[in-house]
This record gives sequence, C-alpha cells and structure tokens, in this order.
Amino acid sequence: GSGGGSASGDPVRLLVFGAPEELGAYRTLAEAYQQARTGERIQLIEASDRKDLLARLATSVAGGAPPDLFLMNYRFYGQFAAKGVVEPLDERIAASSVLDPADYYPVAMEAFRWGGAQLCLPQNVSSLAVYYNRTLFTRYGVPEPTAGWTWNDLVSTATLMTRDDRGLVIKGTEAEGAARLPAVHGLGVEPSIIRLAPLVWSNGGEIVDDPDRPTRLTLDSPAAREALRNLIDLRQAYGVVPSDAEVEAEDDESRFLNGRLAMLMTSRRATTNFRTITGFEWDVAPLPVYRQPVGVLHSDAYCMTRGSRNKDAAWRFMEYAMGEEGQRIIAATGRTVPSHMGVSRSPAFLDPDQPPRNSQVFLDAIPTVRALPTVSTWPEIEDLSYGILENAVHRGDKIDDVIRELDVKSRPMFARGENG
Amino acid sequence: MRGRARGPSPLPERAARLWRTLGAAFVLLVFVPPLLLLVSGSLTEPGLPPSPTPQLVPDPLSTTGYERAVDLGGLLRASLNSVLVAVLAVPLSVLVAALAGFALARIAPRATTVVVAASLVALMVPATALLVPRFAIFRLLGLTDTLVPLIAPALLGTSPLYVLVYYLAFRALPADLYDACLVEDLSPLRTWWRVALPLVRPVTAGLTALTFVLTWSNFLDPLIYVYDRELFTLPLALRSLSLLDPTNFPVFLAGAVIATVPALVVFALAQRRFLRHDDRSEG
Amino acid sequence: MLTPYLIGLVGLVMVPALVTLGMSVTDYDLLRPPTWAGLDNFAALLDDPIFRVALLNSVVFALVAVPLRVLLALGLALLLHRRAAGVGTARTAALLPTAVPEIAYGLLWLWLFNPLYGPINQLLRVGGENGLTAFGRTPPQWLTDPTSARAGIILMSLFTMGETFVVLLAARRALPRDVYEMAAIEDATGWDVFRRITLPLLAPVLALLAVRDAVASLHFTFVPAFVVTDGGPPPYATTYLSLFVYQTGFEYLRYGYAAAATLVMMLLTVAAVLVQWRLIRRYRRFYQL
Amino acid sequence: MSEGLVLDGVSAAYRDATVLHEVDLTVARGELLVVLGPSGAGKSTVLRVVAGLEPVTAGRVRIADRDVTDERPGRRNVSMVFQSYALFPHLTVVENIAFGLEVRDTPRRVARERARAAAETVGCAGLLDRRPGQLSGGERQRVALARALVREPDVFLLDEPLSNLDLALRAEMRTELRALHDRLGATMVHVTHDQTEALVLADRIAVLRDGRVEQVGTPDEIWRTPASSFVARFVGSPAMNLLPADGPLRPRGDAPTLGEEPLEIGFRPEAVTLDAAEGTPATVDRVEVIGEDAFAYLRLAAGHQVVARVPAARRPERDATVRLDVRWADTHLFHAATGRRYQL
Amino acid sequence: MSEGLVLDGVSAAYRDATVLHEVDLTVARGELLVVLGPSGAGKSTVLRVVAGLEPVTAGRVRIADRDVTDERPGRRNVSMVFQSYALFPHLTVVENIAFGLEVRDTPRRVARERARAAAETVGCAGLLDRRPGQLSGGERQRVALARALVREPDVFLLDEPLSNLDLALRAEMRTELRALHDRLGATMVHVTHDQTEALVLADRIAVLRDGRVEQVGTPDEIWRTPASSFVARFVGSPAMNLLPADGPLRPRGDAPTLGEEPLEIGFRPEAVTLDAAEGTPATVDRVEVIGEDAFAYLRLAAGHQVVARVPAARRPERDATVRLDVRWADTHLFHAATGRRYQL
Ligand SMILES: Nc1ncnc2c1ncn2[C@@H]1O[C@H](COP(=O)(O)OP(=O)(O)OP(=O)(O)O)[C@@H](O)[C@H]1O
Ligand SMILES: Nc1ncnc2c1ncn2[C@@H]1O[C@H](COP(=O)(O)OP(=O)(O)OP(=O)(O)O)[C@@H](O)[C@H]1O
Ligand SMILES: [Mg+2]
Ligand SMILES: [Mg+2]
Repeated sequence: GSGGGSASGDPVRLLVFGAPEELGAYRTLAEAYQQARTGERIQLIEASDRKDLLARLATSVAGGAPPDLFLMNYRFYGQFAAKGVVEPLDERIAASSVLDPADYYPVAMEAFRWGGAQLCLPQNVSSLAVYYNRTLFTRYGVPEPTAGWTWNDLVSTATLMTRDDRGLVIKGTEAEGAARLPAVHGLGVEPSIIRLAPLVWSNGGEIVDDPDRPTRLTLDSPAAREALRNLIDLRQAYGVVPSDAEVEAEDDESRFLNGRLAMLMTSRRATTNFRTITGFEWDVAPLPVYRQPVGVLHSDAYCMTRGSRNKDAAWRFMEYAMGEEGQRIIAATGRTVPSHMGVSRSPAFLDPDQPPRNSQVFLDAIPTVRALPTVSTWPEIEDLSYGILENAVHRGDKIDDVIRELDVKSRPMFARGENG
Repeated sequence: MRGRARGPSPLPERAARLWRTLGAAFVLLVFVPPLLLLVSGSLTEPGLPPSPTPQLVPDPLSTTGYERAVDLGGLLRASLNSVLVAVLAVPLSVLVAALAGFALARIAPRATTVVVAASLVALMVPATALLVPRFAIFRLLGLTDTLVPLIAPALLGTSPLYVLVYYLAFRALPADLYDACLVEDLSPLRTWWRVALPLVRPVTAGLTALTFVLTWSNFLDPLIYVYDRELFTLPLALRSLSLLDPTNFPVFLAGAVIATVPALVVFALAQRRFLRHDDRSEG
Repeated sequence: MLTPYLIGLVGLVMVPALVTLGMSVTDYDLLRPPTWAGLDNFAALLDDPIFRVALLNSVVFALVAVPLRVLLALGLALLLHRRAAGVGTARTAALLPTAVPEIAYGLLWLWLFNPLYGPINQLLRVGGENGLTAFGRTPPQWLTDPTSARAGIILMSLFTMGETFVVLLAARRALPRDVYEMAAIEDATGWDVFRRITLPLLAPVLALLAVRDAVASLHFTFVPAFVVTDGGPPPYATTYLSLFVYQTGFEYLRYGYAAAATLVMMLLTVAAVLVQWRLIRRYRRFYQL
Repeated sequence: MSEGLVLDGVSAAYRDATVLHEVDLTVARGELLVVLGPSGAGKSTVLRVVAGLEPVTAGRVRIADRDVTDERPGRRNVSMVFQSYALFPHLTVVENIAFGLEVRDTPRRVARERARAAAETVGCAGLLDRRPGQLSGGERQRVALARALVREPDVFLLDEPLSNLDLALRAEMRTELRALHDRLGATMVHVTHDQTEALVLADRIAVLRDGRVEQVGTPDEIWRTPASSFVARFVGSPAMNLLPADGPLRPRGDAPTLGEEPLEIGFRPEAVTLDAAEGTPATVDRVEVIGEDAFAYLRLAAGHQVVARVPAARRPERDATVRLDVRWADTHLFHAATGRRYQL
Repeated sequence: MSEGLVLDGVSAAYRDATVLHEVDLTVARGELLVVLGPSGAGKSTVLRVVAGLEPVTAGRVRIADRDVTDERPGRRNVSMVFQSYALFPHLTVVENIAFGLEVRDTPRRVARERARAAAETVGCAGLLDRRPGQLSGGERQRVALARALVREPDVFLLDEPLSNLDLALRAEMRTELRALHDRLGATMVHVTHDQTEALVLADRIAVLRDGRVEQVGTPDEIWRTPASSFVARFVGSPAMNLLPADGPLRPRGDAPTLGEEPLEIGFRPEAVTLDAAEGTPATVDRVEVIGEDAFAYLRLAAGHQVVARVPAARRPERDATVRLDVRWADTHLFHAATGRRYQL
C-alpha cells in the first residue's frame, strides 16, 4: 500500500536519483543503516535523473502520497521550499543529540535555509575544478595549471594544448571544412550559468541583481560582460573548446576520458567516472581567477516532506546519513565532497591512493564558494540560459543580443519566482 | 459482397512476385541495419573510445556489456516484472478491445457514434495530462506501488485505437454471417467467440503484438506509479542504464537488446499467424 | 461487452482528463491546492514565446511526418501483403523498430545520429574526404543544426510506423479476393486498382489511422525530444508541445499552465481531425463510400 | 389445421423504401409454401421478416401459434438458407453444418454425426473437411442447405436453395426436400424462381409482385385459374400468350358472353394447335427446340405475337406460314385495364 | 472459321487435387459455347483458366489465335461474370458497370452512358445509384451481367449469369444475350446448369463430368445422339430412362441386331406411350403435374422405374396399372460397362 498510516512499521521512503553506481551507493547506505539500527527500514525510491525525480515527487505530492525523504540540489529545491512541501528541521536539529550543525560547512547549510528556517540537510559540498590530463601536459611540455592561475593563463594553456593528430598546435576555429580537425582540444567547459557564475563573481560582477530577492540577470555589468565575452571567445576566438558538433559526437567527459581533452572544467561529480581511466594520469586544479578566487556551490541535501507520515523514523535516518558513517559511505563513491567537515578531511575523501591526488583543491575552494540564488523558478532560468549561452558560444551570437535576450526572457520567470 | 473468397489472389504472376521479393529485400536493407547496429554496439567492450570508422563486427567482441547490464540494472528482476505485467495485461487488453470493438459493431448506431467519438477524444488526451489524476485515483484505491496501475490500461484495450480497429474489422464482416448467427440463436458473446473472432484472426495477431510492445515498453506509468525497485519493469531499468557514462554505451545497448528480444519474438510469432492465414484460402 | 472498456475509458481517461483540463483555469503547482485563475493561463500562453515555438514545431511535425508515416505504412502493407520469397522476413523487419522499447529506441538513435561517430554519417562520408560526403558537402549535423534535428526526429518517427503498418496489413488482407480477380480481368493497372479499389476499400481504416497519427504525433515527439535532443538544438528547435507540457508541468511545476497548454493542444487536434474528416468526406463523396 | 406461420398485414421497408406492402400469408403447420416472384419482388425480404432479421413496419408475425413479432431471431426457432449461403468461412463443411446443433449444446459427437448424415443427404459427404472457399458454387449451396436441414425448427426458410444446382441434382434435392418435409411434417417456406420446382414441390404457391401478394393457391389453381394476367404470364414458360379479346384471333368453340369493358384473352403455348384447317394465319418468326419440344414464335396479322409448343419432330420452318387455333376451353380472360381475371 | 478460343490439353489443379483433366475445347470465333455439367464438375474452373485466374498445370490456352497461356488476365481481353458476382462493394451500380471502361480510359461521360445503356438491357436502370449491398440477389446478378456486357472483349465468360433470375426474366435475358451475341459476333462461353438455357442458347454444348469433357456437340446432337448414358441422363428432365436391354421392356418395331456385351437401353419420358394395347404393364408410383404436362413415375415388374410424360389432362391415377410402350426409333443404346454409346 502507498498511503500507509503513521504506523512505525512502514519503511521510510527515500527518493533519490543517480546513475546506477550512484544508486548503488545509496543502497549500501540504506543497508548499512538497517544493519546498524535493527527495526528500521528504508525503502529507496530510485529515479534515474533529476527530471524523473521531479516528476515523481510532484505527482506523489499532488496525489497525496509523498515519499518521506528526498534528495535534492539546492538549485532546484526552491520550488519545493517555496510551496511548503518541505518540513523545517530546526527543532529536530536542536533536539538532536547526534547532529551538530557546526560540523558542517556553513555555505552548504546556508544554501538550504529558506525564510530563515533550515529545510534540508546538505549531504555534500562540491565545487568546480579544472581536471587535466597530466600525461598530455607532460608530452607536449606545457606547464600544468597551478593554484592562482588566471583566466589568461587558462586561455594560453588551452591554446597550447589544442593539437592536431601530428601533435602540432592548431587553431580550432577553422575546424569546419578546414584541412584538419584538432585531435586534442585544450579545454572543455559547458556554456551554462553555473560555469559562468564563478567567473563573473571572480571578475567582481554579479549574476543577479539581488541574491536574496533576484529580479533579473545582471550580465550587462562590465565585469560580467567581460567574463561572458571571454567564455564565448574560448570557442569563437581561440577555438580551444570543441565545436557543438564535436560535443554532440562526444561529450566533454568522454573526450577527456578518451584522452583527447587536455582540461575539463567540471564538478567533483566526474571523479568516479575518471577513476576508471587507465591510459593516462590526471589531476585537478582550482578554477582560474580574475580578481579574487571564487567558487560555485554544488550541493544536494536530504529534505523531509511535510506530508510524510513517518517523520520520526525519517529523521533518524537523516541523522545517520548526515553523520560520519553515512557521509563516509557516500564519499567512498568519489562523487561527492562530504559536507561533514571531519569526514571531508579524512582519508575517506582525501585518500591519497585514489586519483585525483590533489583532492585538497576542492576543500581549499570551499571558503570561497558562493551559492546561486534559490528562487523557485531557477530551473526554468537555467534551462533558458543554457540554450542562449550555447548558441552564443557555438554560433557566435552578438554578445549584446545575448545579454539582452537573457535579461528579457528571464525577467518574467524571476517575477513569477518566490524566494526564501 | 457477401460470403466471397478472401485473402490474396493466386494470380500466377512470377514477375510481380519477383518485384515483391526485391521490395522485401529493400525493406530489409532499410529496416534491419539500425537493429544490427544495436546488437553490434551491445557486443562492444565497454569503456573503449568510439571507433572512428564503421564497424559491424566489433573488435574485440565482448559480452561484458550484457553482464554489467544485468548486474547494474537489475534486469533479471525487471524482466520478471515486465513478463508478469505483460502476461496479465496483454490478454486482458486484447479481450477488452475485441469485446468492445464487437459490441460497437453490433449495437445501435447512435451509441456507437458516441463511443467512437469518445474513443477518438481519448486518443487525443496526452499521457502527461493523465498522470496526476490517475495517481490520485490509484492512491484512493490503495494501488500505488503495485503492478496494478501498469495493468490497468488493459481496461482501455491499451489504446482506444485498438478498439476502433477491431470495430472496423468486425463491421467489415458480411452481414449475412451475423444474420445466420441470429437465426441460430447465438448470444452476442458466443457470436463473438465462435464466428467473429476467428474471422479477424490476423487483426488479433497484429494487435496482440502491438499491445505487447506497448505494454512492454511502457515507461511513463511505471515511472510514476512504481516506487519499489523490486517492482521495476524493464523500461525503468533501462532508463537508469541510460544514464551511464557514454563509454558504457555498450552496457546500455546490451540492456536495450535484452529488452527488445521478447518483443521481437512476439512479433515473429504474430507474423507467423499472418502467414498461416495465407495458407488457407478462405471463402 | 462494452462495460470493461467503458469503465476504462471513463475511469482512466475521461475523468482524469477532465480533472486536468479543469486545472487549466487555475493556478496549480501540484504542491499546493489550486487557486482560481480564470483565463490567465491562456493569456499567458499567448505571450509565451516558447509555447509559440513549440506549437509551430508540433504543427510542422504533424504536417510532414503524419502523411509520410501513413504513406510509408500503406506502401509497405501493399508491398508485403502477398506472399513471395523474403516477404515474411521483411514484414518482421518493418516491425523491428516498433518493437524496441521507446527509451532504448531514443538512445539508439542518439548514437546513430552522432555527427562524427554515428553510423549514419559514417555511411554518408563513405567516398568523401576530410569528413565530407562524396559530393563534397558536410554531412547533416543531426543534433546541432535545427533543420537537421527536426528532420532527424521525423526520420525516427518514420521507422516506428509499425503499428500503422500492421493494421493496414491486416485490413488489406481481409479484402475480398474475387473483386481483385475482377479487376485483373479488366486489366486495371496497378494504379487503377489502387485508386479505385484498394484505397476506397481501405478508406475507413486509413482515415482512422491518419486521425490517430495526427493525434499521436503530439505524443511520439515526446521521447525523441526528451531523450535525444532535449528540446534542442537551441533555442527550441525540437521543443514540441508534448515536451513543453511535460517540462512546464513536471519540471517547473506549473501544472495549471501546462493544463491550459494541453487544452489548446487538444483543441488543435480536434480541429485537425475535423479538417481531415472534411477532406475524407469530400473524398468519400467522390468514391461514394 | 393449426397454423404454422402467419403474416398478418406485414409491411417492411429498407430505409424509406417500402418493399413489402401489407402482406397476408398463412401457412398451415406442415405445409410447404413456395414463394414465387420476379427478381426484386421482395421474396427474400419476406423470409428475413419471418426470421426476424428485418423489423416489420406494420403487421404481426406468428409462428406456431405464437406471436413472434417482437421476438429476436434466435427465439423464433426457424432455420434458414441464405440466398448468399452465409457459410462461416473459418469453419469446415462439417463444422458449418453442425454449428447450429453445437451452439444449442447438442453433444459434439451427436452433432457431428447428424451433420455427416445431412451432408450425405445433399451429396456433400466427400467435402466434410474442406472450407467454403474451396468449394464450387453448387457445393456451397448444398452445404448451406444441409446446415438448415440438420435442425428441426418450427419453420424452414429456404431462399433459393437450389438455384446453383444442375437439373439432375436439383430434381434429386427436390425429392429429398419433399421427403424430408413429409417425414418431419415441417412447415417450410421455400423461395424460388424456378416454376418447375414450385409446381412440383409446393402444397401452395404464393406469387409476389412488387411487395404485394398477387395470388396464393395450390399449383393447380395457380396454373389453371391465375388470378391475374401477371400470374398467368409469370407461371409457365414460355409465358402465356395474351391478346386483345377483340383482336385477330377468335378461339374455336362456344364463345362466352362478354361484357362491355376491354378484355384480354390468354392461352398457353401448349394450347395452340398449328395447321388447323380454318385457323388464323401467322408467320413463323423463330423456332426454339428444347429436346422433344419446339416453341414456335408466330406473328399474327396485326403484329401480335403468339408462342406455340409443337413436337420438335413436326416443327414448322422459319418464315413458313401456318394457321393456328385455340379452343375457348383453353383460354383465360383478363380485364385489360387491371389485369384481374374476368369472372364469367 | 477462325478460332475464338482453344483449350489444348488443359489440366488444372487446386493444391494437389486435379480438377481439370486434359480438357480440349475449340470455340470458333463468334460461336456461343455452353458448358453444362453437374455441380463440382469443373465448369467454373474452365472459365477461371481461360481468364487466367488459375494457372494451368499442363496444356495451352489460345484466345483469338493468340497463345495466352502465360499472359496475365488483363491481357487476355476477356470479360467475365463471376458465379459470386464479385461486385465492388464500394461502388454504385453504374460505377460497377462502368469500371471496366473507365480503367481502360474511356472518357467518363461515355463510360457512364454505355453503363446506363447496359443497365437498361438487363433491366437495372432504376438501381443505378444503389450499392451492391442494397440489391436483391437477382438484381446483383444482373448488374454483374451488365458489367460484363458493357465491353467488347474477344471472349465473354459467363458463369451461371442467370441462375438467380426468375423464368420470365431469364427468358428475356437469354434473348438479349443471344441478340447481343449475334450483333457483336462475339465468342461466348456460357456456364449454366439450366438445360433449357443450354439448348436454346448454344451453338454448341460441352458437357463436363469430373473435369473431363464428356461430349461436345450442337444441342441437337447432344439431345439426339448423346455420347454416353451420362450425357443422356444429364440432359433432359426428368432424366432419360435407362433399362437393361434384356430387361422387362421390349420396344416396338424392328429391333436392331445387338452384339454379345451387356447393353442398356435408354428412352426419354416423352417417348413413352401409356395405355398401348399390348405394352408392358406397370404400376403408377407417383404423378407430378407441371402445367399442361404430367410426369408419371412407373414401376415395372422387376422393380425397374420408368418416367413417362403425359398430358396433364389425361394423367393416370396413382397406383393405377398402365401399359407402356416405346418405339425402337426413340431409343438409345449404351454399353452397360462404360456407358459409351453403342454404335449400331
Ligand atoms: N479453391 C479450391 N480449393 C480446392 N478445391 C476447389 C477449390 N475451388 C473448387 N474446388 C473443387 O474443384 C472442383 C471444381 O470446382 P468448380 O468450381 O469448377 O465446379 P463447378 O463446375 O463450377 O460447380 P458448380 O456448378 O457447383 O459451381 C470441385 O470439386 C470443387 O470442390
Ligand atoms: N439493404 C437494402 N437496402 C435497400 N433496398 C434493398 C435492400 N435489400 C433489398 N432491397 C430492395 O428491396 C427489394 C426486394 O428485395 P428482395 O431481396 O426481397 O428481392 P427478392 O424477391 O429476393 O429478389 P431476388 O429474386 O432477385 O433475390 C428490391 O427492390 C431490392 O432492391
Ligand atoms: Mg432474394
Ligand atoms: Mg461454378
């Protein structure tokens, strides 16, 4: 049965999503929990991706049978938070003998506060980094990126690393119809607002007018404009990132895996996948810097639904999952940077035997990390901007038009949005 | 006309036959390659970079994809569930469709018009519009997180289209045959079972196959109504495989092959029915 | 005998559909109780550029893909309805793509369409140099060029006309034989037989299938757009109404708004069906059906 | 005699075209009524109305003393041979024949046995395992007949059950039908366009014309005292000759006293004598030979045509001039205006 | 005369059952051949083979001096009436009739005009806008006939085209057919089971039995000198009487000299005289009256049966004892073993 009473016999239902390996980790977590606490039962509801999870969550809430817990990125939880679906946890946290909020990175905790209340508990605190193919760098004799490198360093490194199949430096802009295609690209970066944001911030600009109550995108400021310009130039001027056709043919992650991408700007999430690499050595470097180092937050949290009929049991599981043991189990996948400070500094995360050797980069970035706004219409805004930015990078739309289009089209979305 | 010979004409047209064979070969040439590629892709070793040249026989040939697909996706369990759903839903669905189509062909034209119109409208309703209210209904009945919601569409004949197809097929039977049944005092149900249904056997074969595929590949319904991993059906399992990293494409393709094979078998069986129909000149 | 079907029809389609359509005059986000919104949603739809693009995409798709699908299915059914060597295999082959579960099918094409490694373009490049076709043209950029992407989705939908094919095959095989013998004696050409006998006799089934295809075209754009192109290439080259409704309803949680779009979509299909019906009527009068 | 079947003022229509106009017919229990009539007269419609396959627009139908007007077909306990046979294409011959029994829950073995016997009766015993599509036209018809005969209903309705059979077989079937009828004492309505069949088989004949009953009577009555010139001409082949009573031909013998109104005089080809000493002269237009008989088509002075039957051996030549004669006793008189028989 | 249609040793089979065995038939150009035979003899199959709808397993088919054995049906320039009519259900009567013309690119107006004329010929002018489903059986058949007659092919193939018509209409159609045939000089093959039709219509008759040609000849030959006892009995109704030559009946007149082997003696009912002074005694079993004629079924001493035609007015009573007689001149002799005609 679905509805269930408040009978404690019902299992706690946890809605998560992820690729099969990731789901495997959650299964391990649930089993470990049930092992550790006899009598507790966890039922995993497995969605395969965010869209699936959203659809499931929304239908089940609307249909009156929500899961007890769900896992959600802060960029997307806004719409649930705003609509009162999520149970505030402050009282439980206060009453808990297990959980101490101080154990967790505040930036992540903060991202899940809505209207002054702590709604969810972040499981991880990942950030962006630049993965690079050390072997390639060694082969071509190009210096590896180092902490504190600038955008210009990034561009010149990427340019040097863009090579044809004879190993000669080549400019990828003439790729289409030209004599030869780059065999190795210098850099891969998604033209999305999450990638753009830290660059803008680093340059002293802002993404939105008011991070708490945003009403518009502010990419028209000179600082933001410059960062955007530079991002577009990666393709349009320097040709160091793959063209859209090349991306469609082989996405950046596979390209990196296949040894044909020198650097890739992405989050901690890619680590698991890259650990399967055997053909070359790789490592991570921090984001390049304009004026000051800034990172962008990637974080998922456990949220409890207000409609849950099993809140106490759900809370007990949350305590476990957020506790050291739970964090360690998830961290072992390599996919996350644990939000628990202690665990994040432990070998569970920093394990020197596992690449990247330089995982410390992620921890170092945490103090500089900023969160994106959590307005309830943020998913729409991201989808919108992704399309526009993609065209800007690959088709070379005029930057003024890009900025205007982003602004004009996103305004009604902001207007419809609700803020925490 | 009434009671005349049916089926293909036996005209001795060797040339026409040859043309048809050529046409058939062309059809094969167009329709088979994607599937062959699917199979060949599934036999590729996972984790290798894509080959820049076409390869029909992958090198190295590997079944790792299948092993991992079964492992990661829980495909065995999912297959069982899918089979369970299909075994219950497909016969029920064909039954409902055939009965309803027959009833439509025999009841007063007025009522037929109404039901046919309603069926057409039902065809127009997008599946997404039904998810939430149906969820609420199933929850009221306490049926979420069971396989029942996956079987329930059988009540519709899976798609109102199938009911309408049956309706047209039954309507096309010679009126005299129905009259003969009336004279023999057959109840409508027995007329359906003993006369009408056997006469539209190819339709039944075809629709059974289609119903099976539709049920078999139903993705949206299980996504919404099924929570328990133990109850996952193949498309859901496949869906999770589809999120594997691109280099694991063979794993996913292997899953796809596993999910496709039963549907193929059913199609091949149904197609045999068509052929057998050929062998009998009916009058 | 009709009862189970009627229960299904009313309980599983009519009532849910009415509930959803009822939501179109409310502001409903699935999470909080709906609030009355009158015609606001419809007004907003009018202004929504994405909706307009999606609408246009869907209409274009229906206008191109539906006739192609039905024609292809009819052609195959007529080609393969009689026995000859290889025909049985060909029938199964024509049904193959339909047998592949939707998701797998989408992902299969994602691979087939791959601009560099995809078998389609690899084939097109045979005989050419430097990634060009033998005619010195760039092969279609299936997933990045809007026109090619739309063509790609149509191509995908063509391969799954198995359902239409099966139904037509069964219908063709049920046609009386002596009538065809008569036509043979009259030395009616293939075209005459087709136009004057086969077509009118199949007309009811064809009409039904065309209506159904027009209606369903809104649905079969869903999985391809969802899995293969994700509505892209940007901005919204393959965002069809079905995807639009799904996204607004389930990703952006604007269910009321999505319901309004659904209503518009259904009204459109009703209009399309009526137009078709009229066309067929004219046709039927011509053949005195 | 108790009644087997009664049509009481029955009208029936397809769409808005009325095809039966207040038909009254009574068939006694155990009687064999043959319905005769030209193509399109409504013969099949009469059977369909009796079977309940067409609704009546007026009137009542009674079968075996029971008003069945509102009963459904299955409840009327009739069995029927359809003009188009209506065989079930998916069943073999024996299954087709046994169908009516099996659906009435006769044990399968018994049903098959009786079906086999019925097939024997109609001479289809060798075809039991064929399907209708593999039969010749006449074989199908015989199967259809067997299917009707295998049961023992209140009324048999046979719509041209022998039309596709050759003469020999037809004669045989006719005998079988008659024997069966006598054995079962069954009420039968038999539609045919074959007058030999009608005359030989029928207890009584009903002649239908444009949805109206023109005459009902024993074969002898129909032949000897046709109620109208239509019946007179319809029964008999070649048809009865009809001439104006004041026309070129004066029959021999004592003329009856006739009234004022215009009359027509009718006589059968068999009644004509050629080469009478003082007959009316005529030219031979054409001669048809049918075995031992020949039919001479003669043209009289005023352009009137007369057919005469003569022995084939003594047939006149074409274009020859002959003298023909009939006796008053062999003539029929009809009102020229209405075609009704003139009562002396 | 040049040849219109030739079947030269044609065999045909359904699956493995051979239904035509080396059939040889020659129809002269402009000749009307009637094919007669019992149900299932293969008459329809002959037509289907000529039309090209069934392949031959041996032999050749020639139409109008052209070998068409491997030609497809449309190229043979024949028109055909199917026993099952094969009307196009979706076309109206006039469209059905005009079909053959229209697909041959006759201008629509002309085609319709000729279709209307053909409908007129068969008496369907009032039904032009109906669909086949709305016609009575006979009306359908007439439409099928009109459809065949509207064209002017090398050969007309008519498969029982009149079987569902009443006698009067049939006589009329027969005349129309004959007239049409004479006007067009068309080659016609006409399948029927109606011997009157055969005898009246045919230039020559082919009698088919079990897929073999039993006899081909003019109506007169078929009637007067049947090649076998089968033909003798098949043509004529009631069938010719057959008795052992050394049986109970001794014909009058000069007996021919007969050989040793057992023979059968045949004579038609018309040849029997009753109440001859010194005839063979017989009992009247049953009497059938058909109009002016009556048929008396007589039983001879040894249990043999004989049918006699007598005028209805002078028919014997049932169970009466009569004396019957035939003349040697009216008899036929057949070998008892093979049934072949005994050559004197
Ligand atoms: N499709 C078929 N398959 C097998 N046998 C067949 C088929 N059609 C006809 N026959 C058989 O072939 C023989 C000849 O059939 P045909 O139709 O030529 O007979 P016919 O002389 O026309 O008889 P009728 O007067 O009854 O129409 C019959 O014994 C019949 O059973
Ligand atoms: N379904 C129908 N719709 C309209 N008219 C019809 C229909 N069926 C028959 N008729 C007409 O009704 C009249 C009587 O038809 P019926 O079939 O009773 O004739 P019938 O006497 O059996 O003729 P036949 O000897 O030719 O079979 C005919 O004029 C026919 O055209
Ligand atoms: Mg009739
Ligand atoms: Mg025949």
